Amino acid sequence: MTLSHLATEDVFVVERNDADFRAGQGMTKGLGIVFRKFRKALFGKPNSDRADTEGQFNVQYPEERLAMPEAYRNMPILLYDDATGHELCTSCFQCERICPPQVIHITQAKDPATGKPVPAAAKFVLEYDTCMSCGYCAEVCPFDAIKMDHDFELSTANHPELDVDYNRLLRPVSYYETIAPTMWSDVKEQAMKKLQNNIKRRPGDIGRDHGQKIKGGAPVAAAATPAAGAAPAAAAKPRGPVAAIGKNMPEDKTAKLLAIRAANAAKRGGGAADAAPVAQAAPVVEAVADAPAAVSAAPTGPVAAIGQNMSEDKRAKLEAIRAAKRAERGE
Amino acid sequence: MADALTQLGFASWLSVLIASIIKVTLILVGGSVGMMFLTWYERRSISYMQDRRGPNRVGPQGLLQPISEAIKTMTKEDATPRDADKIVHFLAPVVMLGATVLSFAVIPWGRMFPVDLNAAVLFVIATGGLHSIGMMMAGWGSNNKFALLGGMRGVAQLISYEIPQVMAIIPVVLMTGSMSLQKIVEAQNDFAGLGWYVFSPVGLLGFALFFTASLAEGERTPFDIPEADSEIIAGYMTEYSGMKFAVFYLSNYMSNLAVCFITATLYLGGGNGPGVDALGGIAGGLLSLIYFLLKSFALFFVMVLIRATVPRLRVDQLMSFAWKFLLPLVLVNILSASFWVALLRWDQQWPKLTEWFGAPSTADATNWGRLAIAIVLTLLINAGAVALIMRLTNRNVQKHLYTTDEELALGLS
Amino acid sequence: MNPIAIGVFIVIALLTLGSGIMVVTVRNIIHSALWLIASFIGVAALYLLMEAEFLAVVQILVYAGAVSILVLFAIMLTRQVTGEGVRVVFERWWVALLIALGLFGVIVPTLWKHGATWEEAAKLAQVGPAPVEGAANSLQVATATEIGRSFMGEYLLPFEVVSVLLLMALIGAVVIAYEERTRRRRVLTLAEELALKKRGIVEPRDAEGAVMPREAEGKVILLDSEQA
Amino acid sequence: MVGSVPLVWVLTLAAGLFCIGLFGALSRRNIVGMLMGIELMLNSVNINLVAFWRYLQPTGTAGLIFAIFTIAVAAAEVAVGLAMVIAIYRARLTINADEIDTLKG
Repeated sequence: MTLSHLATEDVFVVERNDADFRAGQGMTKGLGIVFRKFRKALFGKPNSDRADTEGQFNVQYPEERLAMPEAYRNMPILLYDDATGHELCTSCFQCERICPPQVIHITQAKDPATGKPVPAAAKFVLEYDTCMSCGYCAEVCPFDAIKMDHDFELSTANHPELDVDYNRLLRPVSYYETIAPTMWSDVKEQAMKKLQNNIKRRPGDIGRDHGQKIKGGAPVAAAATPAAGAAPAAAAKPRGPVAAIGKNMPEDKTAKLLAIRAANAAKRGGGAADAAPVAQAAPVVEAVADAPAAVSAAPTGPVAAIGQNMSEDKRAKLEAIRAAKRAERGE
Repeated sequence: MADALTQLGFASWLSVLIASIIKVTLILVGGSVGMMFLTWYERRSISYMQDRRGPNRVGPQGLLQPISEAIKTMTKEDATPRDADKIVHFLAPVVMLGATVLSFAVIPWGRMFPVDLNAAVLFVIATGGLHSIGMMMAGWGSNNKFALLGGMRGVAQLISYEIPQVMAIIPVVLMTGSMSLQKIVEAQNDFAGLGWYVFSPVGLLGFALFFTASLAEGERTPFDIPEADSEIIAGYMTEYSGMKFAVFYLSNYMSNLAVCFITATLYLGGGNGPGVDALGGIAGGLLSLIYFLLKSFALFFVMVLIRATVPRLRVDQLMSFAWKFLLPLVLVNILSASFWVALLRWDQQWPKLTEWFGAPSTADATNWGRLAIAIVLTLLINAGAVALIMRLTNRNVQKHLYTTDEELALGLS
Repeated sequence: MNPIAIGVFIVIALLTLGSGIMVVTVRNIIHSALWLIASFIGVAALYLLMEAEFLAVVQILVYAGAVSILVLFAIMLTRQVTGEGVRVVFERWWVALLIALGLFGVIVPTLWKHGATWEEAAKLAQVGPAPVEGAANSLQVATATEIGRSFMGEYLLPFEVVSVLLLMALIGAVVIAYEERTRRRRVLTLAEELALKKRGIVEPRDAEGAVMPREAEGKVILLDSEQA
Repeated sequence: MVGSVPLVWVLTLAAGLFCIGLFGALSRRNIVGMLMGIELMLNSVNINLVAFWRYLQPTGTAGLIFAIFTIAVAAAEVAVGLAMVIAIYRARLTINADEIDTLKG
């Protein structure tokens, strides 16, 4: 918001030492201003121009949502590969060590034949109730296996539910790709390479199939989300495990929520091309049809999406850094 | 209603009893439903003034929000401080609500009058005065210093503003020649139902003064000093929770509703409006009710607008406003009202003059002349008084009473 | 006989007399003042029952709304200590009780002796036929309008005198209760109190100059010449 | 009311209230308590005035006017009386009547 935006009529200077007859002019003007605000908010269109000072800015939260910034972090999740079902985690204990509130508890997997440790976790428990969302674990993870989720609707009446175990922590890589496309594309190659190396050292099904019921690279999607019939598979795919958290919800509510999330994911333009029809199908999208164009459509791809709240020069700088990194990696 | 019941064959005392019970029930239901609507209405409109949307989830447009909140407050724990005076602490909200409900006995709904008391106007003020007892009981019985401070402040404010409030009504009583609300409404039915008092200079000033004093009586912002939350938590309501707090809240909003109803009745012609008399009968009554509610809720909207605009006064500002600003203006208004009455209703005041010149009638051409003279005269008096008071209370004229910033900076104050 | 009127009268009488008794017997003076308000409201209801609407409203406005609040304010400003063991009545309160009961014993038989005469007179005073049970009273009792006319006519001089009296009371009350700045006592902050104590200046004293117990006086000190 | 409740009942009520007020005014140590007793007595007198007006001269206004005068005088009395109470309290730090005995020899 700039000062020039405030037209002179918006600023009322009441001269306190004016000897003239005032007769409540200030009060009348004040009432007038408030009434104008009332009129604009009641009859005007919902306002999306943040530089403006009048009108309705509200986002009606459960139905309408603002797009999250990519780097938004709430709670940690673990990633697995869509195709093979292998988890990226190698139980290197970096995250457990750095975690300030010490809420990560890992047990390393062992080869049943030899009894030697294997680069995979047998158990992985994270106490969501004590986690402080610092993101150190995601930062420190050398295998990009632990990432910060965008889901913040975790409230539950059942407290022990917040000690989240492996099969509720796992998310497919494609899910993370939808919520943070740029950030994933930066590390994708590296992470996948490391994963391939690790898979070689994992005998049998170890490091695979922690409650995911994936066999031989079957599509993960629909399996975990029977309730989300309305939501297209591609968009709903990542949300299987999350539905487990909100399992106290009624069916239709869950479906609705999933539809909303799908729509949001589509809006974010997170690479999923087949999410486009969803955007038109979901009724919720119409509610936010007036939302700023930058949010609804992302023709410039992931980068534009991440930089929504950034200034131009900052974004350019970031882009330059990324380009340099890519060049470094020899792309 | 009692007569109709007697015709149906009830004993006379029984029909009186039944009619009273029905009336009381209707008043109570009307008052509390009105209060519920009022809370919703205030919150929605103040939300839009602050670029928000307000409660819009429970029921259509959030209309059921008050019900959900009533259920919430009633199921909450009702805590009483250990060292409180238990009985006084318990009775305070009862007294407050009782006083408010009493005032609803005489308040008309359009052209429906529950009880047509002879001194109805005074009755409303008197029941308003009873609030101060409840406030004092709440403040003292809670055994809490903030509650006591709030109670004391509230009582001081209430008894100070009662004076301009009562005296602002006197012009209306003078112009009508009666204190009965029914007669006051009837007197404003000239000019096809538009002869409201607010259109005369006397009534306009009276309306402004009465409404301002009523804001203070109803503890509305900017006069919400008894419950100034930034200074004394919640004033006399500090130690109240659950059901008792809900009763206080109910009483507050019902008295605000009563203030709007009374102001609409006294100055805005009550249920009068174009077309009421033409329709007549039940349809006319309904139309008058609609007019009346529209006027009342428009007045409440002004209250909300003021609440959204004006910051809270200081205690000394509050008192000097009542005694130095409202009171002189109210006295001047009584003066000009007596001029008005003398010019327009002299047949009732001086029978001798009527003997000599004949009674004035509205159809008479000379009466229009008198009306014009009366309007000009009272307008001059009132405008002159307002200008004079404004001038006298102006900061610059009273410069010696205020310290300037320079003096403060030099430590000379 | 109208049973509703009699029932209402008995209820009001019990309320008025009962709260009157509470006023004079309750230990806590604030409770006493609150009972006084109840008594005032009972009297107002009695006026309403006697069709003196204007007077009932004035009673509520002046007595219940203003006088009782004044009394409450005075009690709170004077901080009367009503702890256990503090006498609230004189030692020889039973003399007062005897006087009151004796007066009652004199008045009531006298009243009842003349009761029948008054009943006759009352019947004569009701203009028109005696009121039929339950029906509206045909009698037009004096209303606020007549009171106003009387004030402006027959009773003009007393009216003016009363207004002068009220003005005098207003000014007199202000003059008597006005507190000069130099004599003002205030509650000290803890720091001030400690500082004064250290210097040995202040010990709260009562009227006779004896040191008062700390619980009784609540941090009030004298800051004027009396102190020396 | 008239024709149902005899005048004597009302007068008896007023007499009772008067005696209660008298007892309060005589027995209370506290000056404010005494004032409250006096208020009760004045109220009972008012009841008498109104009752006689209503039963014996309902079309006149004398009883009502006198009652209003009584109320006005009582209000003035309370205002001055309480001002005096506050002044006494300020000077003597007590409002018990038997402790205000400076003139006692």
